[in-house]
Amino acid sequence: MLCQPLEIESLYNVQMAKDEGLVIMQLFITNLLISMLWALLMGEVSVGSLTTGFVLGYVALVLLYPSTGKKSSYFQKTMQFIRFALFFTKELLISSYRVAKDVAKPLPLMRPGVIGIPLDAETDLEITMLANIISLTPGTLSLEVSPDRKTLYIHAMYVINPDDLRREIKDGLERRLLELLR
Amino acid sequence: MTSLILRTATRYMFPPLLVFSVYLLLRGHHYPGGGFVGGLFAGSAFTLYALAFNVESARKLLRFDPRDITAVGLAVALASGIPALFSGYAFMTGTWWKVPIRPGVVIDVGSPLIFDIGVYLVVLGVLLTLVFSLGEEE
Amino acid sequence: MILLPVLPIIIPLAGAILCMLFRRNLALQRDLALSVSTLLLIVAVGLMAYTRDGTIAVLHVGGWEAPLGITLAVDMLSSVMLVLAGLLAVAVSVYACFDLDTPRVKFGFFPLMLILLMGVNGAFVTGDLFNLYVCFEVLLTASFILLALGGERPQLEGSIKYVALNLLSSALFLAGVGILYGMAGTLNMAELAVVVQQGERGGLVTMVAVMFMMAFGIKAGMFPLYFWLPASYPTPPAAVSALFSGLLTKVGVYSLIRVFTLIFCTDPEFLHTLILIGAGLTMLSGVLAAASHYEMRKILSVHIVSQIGYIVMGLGLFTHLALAGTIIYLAHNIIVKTNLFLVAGAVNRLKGTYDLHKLGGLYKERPGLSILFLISAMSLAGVPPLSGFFAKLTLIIAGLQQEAWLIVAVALIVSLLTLYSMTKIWAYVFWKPAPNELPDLNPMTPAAWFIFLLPMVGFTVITIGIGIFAGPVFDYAQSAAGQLMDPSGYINAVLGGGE
Amino acid sequence: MIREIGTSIFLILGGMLTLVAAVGVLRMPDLFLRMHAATKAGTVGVSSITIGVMIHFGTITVTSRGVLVIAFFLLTAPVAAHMIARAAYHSGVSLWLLTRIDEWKTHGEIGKEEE
Amino acid sequence: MFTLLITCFFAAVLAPWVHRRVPKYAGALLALVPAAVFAWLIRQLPMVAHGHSVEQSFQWVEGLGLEFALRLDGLGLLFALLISGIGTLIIFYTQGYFKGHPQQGRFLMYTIAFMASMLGVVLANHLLVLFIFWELTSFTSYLLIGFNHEDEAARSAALQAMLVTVLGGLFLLAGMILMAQATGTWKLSEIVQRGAELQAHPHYLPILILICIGAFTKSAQFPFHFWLPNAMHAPTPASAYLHSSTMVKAGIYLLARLHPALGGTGEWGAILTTIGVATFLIGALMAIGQSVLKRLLAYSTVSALGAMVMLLGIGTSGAIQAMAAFVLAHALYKATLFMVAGGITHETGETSVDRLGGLRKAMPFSFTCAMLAGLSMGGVMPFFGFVAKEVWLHALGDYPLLLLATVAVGATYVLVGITVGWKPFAGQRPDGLHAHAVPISMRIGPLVLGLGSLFLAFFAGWIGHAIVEPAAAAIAAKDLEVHLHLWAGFNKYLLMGIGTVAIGLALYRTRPVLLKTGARLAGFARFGPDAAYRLILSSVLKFAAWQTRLLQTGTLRHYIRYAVLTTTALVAAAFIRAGGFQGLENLSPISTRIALVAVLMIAAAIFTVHSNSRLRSILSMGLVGYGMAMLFTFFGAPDLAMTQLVIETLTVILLALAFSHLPPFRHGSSMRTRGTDLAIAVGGGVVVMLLVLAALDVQTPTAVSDYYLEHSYKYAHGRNVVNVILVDFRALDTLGEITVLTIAALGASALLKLRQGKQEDKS
Amino acid sequence: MIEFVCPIVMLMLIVAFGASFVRVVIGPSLPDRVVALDMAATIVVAIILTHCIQSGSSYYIPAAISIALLSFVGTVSLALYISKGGSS
Amino acid sequence: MEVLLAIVIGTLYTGGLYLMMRRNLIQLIIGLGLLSHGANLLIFTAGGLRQGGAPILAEGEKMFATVPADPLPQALILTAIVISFAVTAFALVLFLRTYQAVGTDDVDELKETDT
Ligand code: NA
Ligand code: NA
Repeated sequence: MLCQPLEIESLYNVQMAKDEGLVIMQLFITNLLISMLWALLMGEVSVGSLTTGFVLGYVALVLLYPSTGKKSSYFQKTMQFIRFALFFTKELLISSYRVAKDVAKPLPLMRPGVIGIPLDAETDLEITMLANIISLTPGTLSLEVSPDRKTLYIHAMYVINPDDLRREIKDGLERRLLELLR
Repeated sequence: MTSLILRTATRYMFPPLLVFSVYLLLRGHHYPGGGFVGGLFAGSAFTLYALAFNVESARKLLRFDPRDITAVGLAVALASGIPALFSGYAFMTGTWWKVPIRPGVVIDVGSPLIFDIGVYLVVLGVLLTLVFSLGEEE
Repeated sequence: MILLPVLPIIIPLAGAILCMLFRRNLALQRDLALSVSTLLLIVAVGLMAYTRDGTIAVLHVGGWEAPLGITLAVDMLSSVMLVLAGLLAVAVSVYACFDLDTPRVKFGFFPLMLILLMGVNGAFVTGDLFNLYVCFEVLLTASFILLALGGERPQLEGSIKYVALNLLSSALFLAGVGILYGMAGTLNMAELAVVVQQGERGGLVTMVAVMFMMAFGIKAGMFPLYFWLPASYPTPPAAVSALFSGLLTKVGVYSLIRVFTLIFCTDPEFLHTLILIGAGLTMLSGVLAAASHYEMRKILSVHIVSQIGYIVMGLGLFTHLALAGTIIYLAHNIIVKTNLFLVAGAVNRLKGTYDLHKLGGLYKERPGLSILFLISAMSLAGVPPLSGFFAKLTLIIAGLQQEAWLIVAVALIVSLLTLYSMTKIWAYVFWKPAPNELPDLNPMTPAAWFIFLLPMVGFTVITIGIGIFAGPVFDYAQSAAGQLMDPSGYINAVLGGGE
Repeated sequence: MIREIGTSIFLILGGMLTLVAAVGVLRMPDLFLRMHAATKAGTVGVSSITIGVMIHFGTITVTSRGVLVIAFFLLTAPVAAHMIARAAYHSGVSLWLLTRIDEWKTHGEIGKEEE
Repeated sequence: MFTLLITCFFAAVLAPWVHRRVPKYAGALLALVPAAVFAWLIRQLPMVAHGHSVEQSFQWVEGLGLEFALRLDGLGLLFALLISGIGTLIIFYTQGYFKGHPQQGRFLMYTIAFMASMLGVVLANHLLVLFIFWELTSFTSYLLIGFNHEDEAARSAALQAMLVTVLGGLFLLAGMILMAQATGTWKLSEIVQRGAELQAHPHYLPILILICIGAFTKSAQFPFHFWLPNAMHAPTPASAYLHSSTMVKAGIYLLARLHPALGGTGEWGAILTTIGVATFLIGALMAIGQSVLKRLLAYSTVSALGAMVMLLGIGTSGAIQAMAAFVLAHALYKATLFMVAGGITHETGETSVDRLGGLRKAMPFSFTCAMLAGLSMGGVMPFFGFVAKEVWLHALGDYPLLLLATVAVGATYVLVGITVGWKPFAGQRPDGLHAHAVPISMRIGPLVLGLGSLFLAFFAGWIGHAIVEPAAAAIAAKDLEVHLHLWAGFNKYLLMGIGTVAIGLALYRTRPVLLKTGARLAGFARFGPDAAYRLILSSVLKFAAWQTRLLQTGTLRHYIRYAVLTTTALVAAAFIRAGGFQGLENLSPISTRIALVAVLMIAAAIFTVHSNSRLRSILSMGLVGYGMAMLFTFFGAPDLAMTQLVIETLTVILLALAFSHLPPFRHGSSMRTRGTDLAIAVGGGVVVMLLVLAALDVQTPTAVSDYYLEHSYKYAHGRNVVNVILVDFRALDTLGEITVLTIAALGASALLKLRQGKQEDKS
Repeated sequence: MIEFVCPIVMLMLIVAFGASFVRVVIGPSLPDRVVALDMAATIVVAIILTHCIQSGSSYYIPAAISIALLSFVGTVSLALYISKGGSS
Repeated sequence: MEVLLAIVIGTLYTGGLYLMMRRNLIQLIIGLGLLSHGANLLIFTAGGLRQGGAPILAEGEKMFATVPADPLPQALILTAIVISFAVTAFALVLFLRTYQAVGTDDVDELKETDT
């Protein structure tokens, strides 16, 4: 059943191997602590000092963590996250710009349409994030996930060739997102 | 009929909403907020949950009957007026205690704060009583 | 005075909270309601004793001295109202044990009744205008629910009008409070009195006064604002009607009295004349409406309106004696009207109808109940030496002293028409043979019947008692009226730093 | 001074984008197109103003709250758009004249029956 | 005296209980109470005859000047003797009349209560005390007339009697209060000494008229006389007691009592004589055509009451004497005749004289009593009626027209006397008329009173001196000597008396013709006061129904209209009275953003109103809410802005939840209705606007707020002053507010659950 | 500089609010109005935030957060109402 | 400024009153809503408008440097808003039940109890 409610314990059902997730979490917290310590040492708790502290802490962890003899995807994930965030911000700005342009443009130039995208994303989180990001990126807007969770219907402003668009989304957004999440 | 996307979003929004409501409650004495808005936020969190899933699961999540929460809140608010009487002051006179939370840091905890907690509970209970019973209406 | 004046507010609230927490234990709720009501009565009597010598019991809630916080101030008028409310609460609690259907109790009759009392008492004790608004909302909301709770068509239809007009009244009230605050910079009624007296632009204050007159006029059920009342009061069970008739409109009247003796007495030529005109029209219109009805509760309900006219008449005359008359009338009316509703409820309980045409023969069947009705009815009509007579007498003497011929003439005619309505009920329900034999619907054991009648007997005794002991009652009313006519005592007690 | 300039830039950017979004909502020919405008430009616009606020005050509390505002907007705006869109679609709001293709309609019939 | 009254009332309360304990002898037992009163009064006789009075007084309502003051003087004594004496006999009579009747106890209760009230009226020395007892007699009479309450006619007669007498009572009350205000005292004994002062007072005429109306209604004077014949639906003992000898004389008593205070002026004479004569004649005229025993007696009573008023109006010493004597004579014979008539009806079940006859054998005792009383009524020697009539005619010596009228009316009294005292017993008994002698208890009363009519005549001198003289003295407020004689010598008045009897006999001969004329006269009753009473009552009821329909339309819109219109009109009036605004200068400058928001809000409000779709309306109202939030933001109210927004949204959520169960807008009003509503609403809006500006016109420093701003951190440990106000300074408000929230939710959920429960019950 | 920028931005935002307002009024469909109202809420957030800068007080930020969150809940409820076939 | 706001208040009252006189239960509710907005704004305006800051004492300070807005009307309005919300919610349910029990939402037809 689709509307099966979830218990509160499963609110954060992060789809990761449990031990791996724990390690990532530990490292992230350590990183945060370092950043706070830095801020306190600087005698000024502000955005600037905390950010500096976090960056310093990250560098320190990158340098020091291998010496414990363990490995973690934390660093890889972090980089992925940063890359994704930059990509996302860029897309957002582009999309805003496009909207501004479209608003100014004469209407008949648009070629809107509703198309379905087959999904590789499986979990609730993956699907939801994908849908949200699609909505925030240029020219596309998520409408609905099919009841079998295999297709995401989107509304696009410029549908020249539906298949091109599908590919663009699957290769661009979905791939990057799934990389980050898995 | 509910949407997967909404359900997922709700799951992630629910805890921050609750936390935010408590934040509004506790900071209300010094900053905008207070028991009333805090309670409304907590209620909104459960309302969102009820909308995204259904009323029954929201009730399960809440665990208590909202009407009981209301009554308890009212009782708390009323009771906050009583400590003053023991010191011979008028009903509802603010009574303040110094509470050390960390060595060196002492905050003022007063009966008005308890009163505000009562308000918070009442508002939460009321909102949910309304939403749940309207939502269950066939 | 760290507690006493606030007890009438927090005792019922605490009772209501307990009732809500023990939602499922109806027997416990009943016992709670009864004991809380009794406690209230005791507290009220205590306050009455405390204020008997003219002292004003003042409590600055939260320890914030006036005008900073909310100040509760109980004078003689307040305490007599509290006592009456307590009496009523006890009576209705006893009565409700027998007369209410389980669903109604299950869905919160007792907590709602207690909250209603909280609002009513709050209105009686508060010395703060905005707090008065809040108290009004408390009692109104409780009354909305009590009214609608049956879920039957007439109750719902009636409550819509009730809700709509009372909310309109609240909007006017709120506007008045806001404007008055803007003008005077305070909400404390005593300080408002001082500021308004000293103000230069009294004319503009009169505008606000009119707003208050309208707001309270709707709640009190004055002409031409009362039409929600006949539409709604006759619809709920007798216990609820009795509670409403005894308390709700009276709170409106109380507020009119309070506000127009304390704050808005700068322009009596305009304001109090308006009130007097309203009083005349109210009593006339109400009694005429009663003459045209043939349903027991309806007749009684529109009579509330008519009686309000009398009560307000004293305020309109605005003399010491007239206010004393108003106070006696208020007390008399609360007791008698409640009792009449209770008797009507008993009749309905026996025969399952309030329709005069369908009823009959009760004098033969239930002489005890008949006599209870007759005494109260005659008291309402002003037959001496019952309570109503002294109330009317005082007002009429006051009216003639002021040479207010017209209002006195109206008052006298209306009292004749009141007599007509009461004898109509008497003739149809008690004297006339029953058109077709209606069997007793709810047979009760004699013991249960006795307890059921107990509140009515109590009220009847009080009605007679007020007549016999009219001397002390009058003295009390006159002292209370004295406090109202010269509010300096009240103002000093509230603003003078209290205890 | 730099801070002030930064604030101003983000403020103006945000104001303009919000205006664009609103004009889009007003001007676009059908519901879905209007939602494009509202969701994207609206979110970015308000986020930009938030950044402006963060820069202006620069304190940790304001910044954390600002982050919160932005995060909430990023999370809620698309979900809201999605909710409205499916509701509109189910209630039969017509698409713009020039809409070229509607795969949901063709595929979606089956899914609808399942529900 | 106080003890007497209390005892009587106590006896009344106990009567049903006594009856239950000793059903057979309840009347006899209870008759001991009035008998004791009578005995006490007799003991006071010598003292009162010497011009003294007995007084008693207790404070009752000091603030109103109300004392429970009683006073027994000559006038009071005359009436009190009648009340207690006849009362004793009537109560005893009741025992037989109501033998075996289950409600006899109740009747006794009413009667004794009535008696006590009546005693109170004549003993009262305080206007209000008199009034109280006066009203009590009306009330007990209501219960007595309506005693056979299953009979519709009895109920309506009871109501009629009550309405008329209470109406009069209200006039009386007003008159009394004015009189007390004019004289500065409530005490009757003092008021009667301030006649001159009172008569010079500008309120004299209103007082006189008010009091006269009160007295006239009670004493069945034209045009209020109609209730008395109708009151004959009362059981006979009640009629005999109330409607012949006591209650109807309360008005006479009052006028007599106030004669020193109000009397002696031209107005007094004119009013009383006119009304008295009219009643006197009309009562007699109406009596002629009656064949129902009790109605016949009732009309003759009306006439007699008219005579008493007339005599009071004349107000000479002679007239006053005559009146006092006549009161006594009339009470004696009329009560007897009523009791006899009651006996006849009780035994035969017949009410009409014309269907009665030949009862002398079966009811010899009643026949005797009836003859005694009938002769006294006719004014035949040697009965007391004759004695009274002699004085009366004497008193009218200077008024030839009145003398003539008296002779004519006297003849009708003869006629009535014969018709009641002779006709039922003489001639042939009609077929099917069964009769037995009345029981002993029903014999004593008529016998004692009938014989009284005879014997008192022989002691006329003593009676005149001991009873009539003190009464007359009290009425006239001066010493006077009364000489009553059985034989006053052969003079023109004796001749007139004999003539009267002769004419009466002749009338009896022509009775069948008279009856026909009477029936024709009855046709005029359509225009009479009885008809007027019915017309007035039904018009009042029609008007009541009309006004109720007109106002209580059931349409909420109308109620709101009334409220808004009234408010608008009155506030506008106050505004004009205040002379408009004066100092609207210190307004803040207009800022663009606020102006824009304001314009948007107005637009949103208009759209909310104008929209014909509920959701559009709601959404526009949401926009109004956003506008509010923006204003709150601009004017430094973050808490408000936040709360407003949250509440706005939650309202929309609740509405959306509820809308699934509610239909869309369907019902529109007509263009005209909408126009009217809009005009009224605009009026309301403008008034509110004026009020806001008025508030700004009277800018005063807000001292309270300044304190809050200064001290909220120091004393209440809070930086957010708004929150501190909410949870500390004005926490009681907040407590009330959350209580409202709580019960609103409780009520809403109860209402919804109630329905669910009901649906389950159905299925 | 900011004193200069803020009023301009504020005016832009209010104009934007007006534009959304017009869409709420003209519709034509219910979802159109809901979208416009949601947009209006967003603009109110922007206005409140701008006012924070203009007045130099950060106390209004919780108000902004509130509306950001709650307008979402409101929109969802309206959307669900429409989904259930709710009429206007 | 105050005059402008007075006009807004007047409009809100006018609209509220007008809607209360319509025939639909929902319009009655909306009317009450407008009326309550009007009343709140009225308190706010009549209490005196100060374009000063919020009545919140900044961290570390003991006194207000400049006179902020009057806090009391704000507190009153907060209370009034909440009460009106509660009452509106109850009225809504009441009207819903009335519609279900009586079968009409036409206020003009709800006149059984008056006759
Ligand atoms: Na002001
Ligand atoms: Na949003």
